[in-house]
Amino acid sequence: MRVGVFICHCGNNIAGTVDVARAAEETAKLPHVVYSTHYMYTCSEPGQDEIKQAIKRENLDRVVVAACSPRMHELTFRRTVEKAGLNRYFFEMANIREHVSWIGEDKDLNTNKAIEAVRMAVEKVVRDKPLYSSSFKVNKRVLVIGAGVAGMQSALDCAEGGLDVVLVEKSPAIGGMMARLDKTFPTIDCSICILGPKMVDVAQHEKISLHAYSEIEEIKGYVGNYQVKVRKKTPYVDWAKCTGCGECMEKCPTKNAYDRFNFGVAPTRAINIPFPQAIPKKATIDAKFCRQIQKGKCGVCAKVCPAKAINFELQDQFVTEEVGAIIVASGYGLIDQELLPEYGGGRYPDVITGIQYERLLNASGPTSGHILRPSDKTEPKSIVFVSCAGSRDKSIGIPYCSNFCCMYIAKQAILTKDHIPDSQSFVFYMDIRAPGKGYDEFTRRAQEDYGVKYIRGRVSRIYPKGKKMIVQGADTLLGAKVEVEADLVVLATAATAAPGAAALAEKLHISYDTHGFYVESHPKLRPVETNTAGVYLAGAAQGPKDIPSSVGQGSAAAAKVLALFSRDMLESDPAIARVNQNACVGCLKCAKTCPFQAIKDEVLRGGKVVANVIETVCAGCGVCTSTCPCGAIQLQHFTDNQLLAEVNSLCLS
Amino acid sequence: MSVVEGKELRIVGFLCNWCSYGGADTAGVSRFKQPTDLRIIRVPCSGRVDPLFVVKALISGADGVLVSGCHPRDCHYSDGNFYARRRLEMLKRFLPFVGIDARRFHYTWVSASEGQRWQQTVTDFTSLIHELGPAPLLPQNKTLPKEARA
Amino acid sequence: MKKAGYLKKQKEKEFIAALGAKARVYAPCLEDEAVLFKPVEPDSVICLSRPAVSSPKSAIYPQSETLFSFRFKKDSEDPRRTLVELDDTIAVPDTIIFGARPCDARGIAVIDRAFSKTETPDPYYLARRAKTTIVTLTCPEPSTGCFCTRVGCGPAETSDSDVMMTELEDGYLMEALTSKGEALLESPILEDGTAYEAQAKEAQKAAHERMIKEAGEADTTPVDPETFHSQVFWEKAAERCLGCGACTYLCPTCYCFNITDEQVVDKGERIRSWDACMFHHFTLEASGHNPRAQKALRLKNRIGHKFVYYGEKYDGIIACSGCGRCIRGCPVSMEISTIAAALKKNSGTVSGEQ
Amino acid sequence: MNLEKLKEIVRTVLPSVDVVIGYKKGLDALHPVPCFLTSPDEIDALVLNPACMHNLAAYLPSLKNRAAVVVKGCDSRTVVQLAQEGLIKRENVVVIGVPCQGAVSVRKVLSAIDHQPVIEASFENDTVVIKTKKGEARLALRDVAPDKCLACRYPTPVVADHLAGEEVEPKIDEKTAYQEIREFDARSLEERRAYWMAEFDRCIRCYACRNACPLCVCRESCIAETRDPHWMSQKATQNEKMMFHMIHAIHLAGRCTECGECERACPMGIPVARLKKKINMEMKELFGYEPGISMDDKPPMYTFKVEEEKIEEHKIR
Repeated sequence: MRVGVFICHCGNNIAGTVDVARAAEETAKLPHVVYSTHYMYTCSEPGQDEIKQAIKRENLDRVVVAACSPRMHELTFRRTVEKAGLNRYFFEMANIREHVSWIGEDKDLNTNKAIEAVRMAVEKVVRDKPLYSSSFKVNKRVLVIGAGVAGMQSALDCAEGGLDVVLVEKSPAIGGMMARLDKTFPTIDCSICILGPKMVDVAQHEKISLHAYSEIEEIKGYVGNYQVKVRKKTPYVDWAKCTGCGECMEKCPTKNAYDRFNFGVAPTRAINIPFPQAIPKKATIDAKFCRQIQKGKCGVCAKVCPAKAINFELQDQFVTEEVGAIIVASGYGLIDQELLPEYGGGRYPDVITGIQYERLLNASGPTSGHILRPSDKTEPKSIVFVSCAGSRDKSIGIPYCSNFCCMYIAKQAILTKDHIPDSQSFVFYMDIRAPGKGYDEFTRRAQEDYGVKYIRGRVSRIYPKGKKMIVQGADTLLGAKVEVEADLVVLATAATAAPGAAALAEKLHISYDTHGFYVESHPKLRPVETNTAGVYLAGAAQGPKDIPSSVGQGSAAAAKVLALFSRDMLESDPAIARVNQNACVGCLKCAKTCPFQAIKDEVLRGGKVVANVIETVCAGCGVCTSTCPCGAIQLQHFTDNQLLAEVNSLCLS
Repeated sequence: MSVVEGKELRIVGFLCNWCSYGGADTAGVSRFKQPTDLRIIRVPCSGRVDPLFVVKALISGADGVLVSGCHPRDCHYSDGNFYARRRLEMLKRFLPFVGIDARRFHYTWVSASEGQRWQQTVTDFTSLIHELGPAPLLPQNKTLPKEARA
Repeated sequence: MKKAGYLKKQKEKEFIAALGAKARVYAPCLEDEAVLFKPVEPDSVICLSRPAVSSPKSAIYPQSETLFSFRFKKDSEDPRRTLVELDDTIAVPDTIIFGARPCDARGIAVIDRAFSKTETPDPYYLARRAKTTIVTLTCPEPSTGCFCTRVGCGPAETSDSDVMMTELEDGYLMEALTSKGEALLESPILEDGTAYEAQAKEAQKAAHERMIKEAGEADTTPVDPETFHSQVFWEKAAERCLGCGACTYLCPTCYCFNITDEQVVDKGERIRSWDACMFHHFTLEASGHNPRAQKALRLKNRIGHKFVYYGEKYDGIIACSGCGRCIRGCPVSMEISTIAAALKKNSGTVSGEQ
Repeated sequence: MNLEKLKEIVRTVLPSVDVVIGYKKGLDALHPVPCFLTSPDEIDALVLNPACMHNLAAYLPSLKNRAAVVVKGCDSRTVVQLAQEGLIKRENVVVIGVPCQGAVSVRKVLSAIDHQPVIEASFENDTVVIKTKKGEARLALRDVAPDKCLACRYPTPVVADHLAGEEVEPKIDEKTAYQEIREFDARSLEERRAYWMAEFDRCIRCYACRNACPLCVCRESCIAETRDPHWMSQKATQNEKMMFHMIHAIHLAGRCTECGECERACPMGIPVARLKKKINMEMKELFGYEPGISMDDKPPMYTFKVEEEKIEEHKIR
């Protein structure tokens, strides 16, 4: 075999702590290696050209690049060797940057380690087999999970691109968080005024079929061919008949139902339409509060409904949608005030959250846009905004920044002044994070034009005193304790992963971080892809983000899907399990343990039963290979012999 | 060329591509300094790690073996690490029966974002292995003619 | 050239230690309950009272041996050129097999032919063989499964050994049979044995008679070709066979081997190791085809080799010394003696088996 | 064990199957051997006594036909395990169970009679009577029973279509069953290592243990011999011998039914069954699982729980 070894300096990143020249010299002595060199930036265009030329000049048939992590550039170099005429799997990477040069301090030890890493890679590469993708047909429909602004953007862009879109929303109405906002920063545009038309577009687009009040039950299949089972939750109302007139809501005797849309700012009815602009504008019964469903006595709504749409017997229904790609835009959640006992933990009615305040500001909200304290319905004059209520707080397990709070606090403070001109707002902040276009100017406007008092420091305690709330904190700029008497306190509670995010991730086979946010394929270069082919991310499900970012990601994910679907056939990853039928004894332990049900039994001529891998379903995890006692099923590119050669090169040579 | 005599011991790591290998990358990107003994073999999933690889490494002279995968529930392949957990636990309990110090084999879970946890794991495991010293070698060819080429 | 010495039982250890000073001594040693031929070490417990589980063939023909080792090196001027360094020196120590049984010695004689009477004599084996002296003990009692007299060997057979030792009341008569044997008996620890010769002769005769009584006279009837080639015969005979290699690895006459190369990075060895015709892999071809895919065919080969094929090559000699090890060591008590006997009849079955 | 009852059962079962696997006399009374009956004439050759050690269920996976098999308690677990793993079809097997008071280890008998050749052997209730040149020895069954019988908790077959004899109550509880293993575990690491090194040293890699094992179903594909995958070399070194036994033990994790055939088959007397028993003990502790007891179980290495009650995360120190 003729192996070429290319050792990258990565500028000084590697060459600073690894003697790359010596590594090249030593690795040239390895069997099979006929050429070993080092290069300043192997991933650069001239660097890749050097590989291509060496393949031709030295007649190389295998290539090892010792550089950064294969998670970074494996694909890059696979393409390089492929362009030079080699099979793309005749390539291995030795990670001598993240795993060597950046973590070890002793240059000799690092150099020795780098040489061993190359030796292992050479042992593996000489055992690489050429692998070829096979192609399969793509179902050009896309599923979008979540109809907030990100999901709607994805759905509309895909639909405009000519794709059939299935849009699933777990709430009775689409619009997500943005539909609940009053105005948007930094333009003070009316949120529903700009979102409403989009919602209508979604509802009316012939390419989009909407499943509102629905959840994902089960996902099977693989990129290009997913089968998605959708649970359509029962609203106890036949939506085909419901006209959205609101008669039922008016007459419903249960007046203390929790209003999910308004985050409990005021109660609602057991049967309700979440908000006037709701799409679909249909009534839903909250079974937990419905007297008929709980106690079997009432049925007022059924009597008053002019369309005879109420049906207490309605059950959840299931539909299966076949799609080729999935965009996950399932949004975010907010922490419960209970996590903030020093701020009252939700016990004080006049300590509310940012999103609740948003509803108080909103003209179609429970107070018709009048800012009234929840406790006594009076107009507050002194309002305190507390940023980082939970965010950047390791003690409650939320070390991250919630991204949009600084901006919405500034917006809310400005709006407060507009609503109540003789009011005074205070903002307690840790840092003002306003890096977007026009953002910093906006926060300055709040301070300079609207007289909002910004106090840098954390609030340590909030407690009631008479009708007032006392907000105690420190002004770290003055180095003094501060106490503010407030009529109303607004907490910018931390954004979290949406409830049920982890369960959905497990159905999708995508990964999520310790906070439940979905993990993108690469934080810089593949921000909307996941590690599962055909599943893309949009919006705050990936991490807290504001509207423009969410919309941008929605469009980006749609572009990814459109690009994916621009081909009729997809290529499968050939690094999957393969069965040696001669060695297989047909015990099918592999089939029993395959996480993807990708292995089935097959009866050969003569009656011998063997395992058979369904190529397109196999994801390449290799559980089967470590299960098979006789090594008859081997994960290509990570075969027993390859891993054993690596072990041997470390332990026996 | 092998371990640097007197400075390093032979520690073999099997890391799943998606979490722990990424975690080791993250540690690298963050420049979290670590001892240099560990050599990493990349596998797609901890479920790919046949316990026999660990045995093979230990029998062949590894002083320590570390297996790391995604945290339970976070497996890229959804179930791979659940199988790994059972099989590696079985192995960990079995090794001392044949006289192999179970401390020389450690399995754990490190996610792609846990650079610090990875650094801690490598540092602690390496220092433990140094404390235990080189693994006792198996006697070679005891019954065989004191062979051919003396 | 006959010379005889007498080894007092209380001097046995001393004598073996003295031998050990000159050469590597292989003797039946007690390990747990098993008696195994092993190189004698100071703390070894030598057990001559019953036949060893394993045969002493490993002293000359080890279970695995390195034929040569190799190392790939690069031309320091041009890394494109690979050089191979080869180490194929054969260094062999003087070896004494002490306490073999006549059937063991016969076994080595069988192997000798395979490695020497051929167009390509085997240097590795022959180097060891030339430096080996065999001290054989007259078998006092037949053991379970023994049938040496039936295959032309016997408990006092001397033809394949260098020294014959016969147990008497308080010692062993040691008779040199070859010049190697004579050299071995040059020892101040031994007394003159002449006085014990008659007594030993007696003991040898008695042992022979006991064996004949137990196992029967030499059976020179040829194998019946029709029976030998009957598929039904072998299927029935192999019915309970598990297909392991216990029989062949314990056998003193089996000499089949496998050659494999083992290489890690730049270093490697060519290894010769015992192989067993009872294994499926033994005849597995690179194409995946196996001409002896069923255990019946493999059993036919094993027995055929001992009772037919070997003789066809070497003057009708039977390549079985009747030691009974394969019978005693078999997990399902397969009896080669019974199968061999049945082969000689034209009955087409192994019903001769008890 | 009731030979007459067994013969009667075999007589009724034989017409409905292609073969009946039982025992017949072998080279001496201590060595009965497996036999494959196809005609009623052969029934009288059947024997049944404590020397009938072989686990006849080992032959089942390689049989294509419908077979009846004689099984003791331990062997019956093999039938269950094989069926559970889909390696045999339960409906193709007629199980003739023989409740068992304990078998006889030839190795222990020979040791007790100083390795004299056996002239005659017979069995009376709980005694083995051995005649040798030096006279008659009467050995209590308990003293010459193989280790597996001393720890047996299933003397009556767990599955049987016919039962040749009265059910036998187990004499051992779960705790004492693994006493031997616990005692060994209590030895120092160095002692354990030295013990196994000495034991493995004797291994000649004849694979009798593997081939006698009813659950070693890889047969020709065993990775101890293949080059692809190439787990082992053919060198007769400690490394390779140990590797082989580790492969055997680990491949049986959660599957070994403790029939002891591996150990009995070993011509060198290496106590290889202990390795598997140790793993079984751990399987029981970790997963509450015992192989070969219920047809519906799933061997623990081929399944998982999201929350494992008994597996805790290990600390490095």
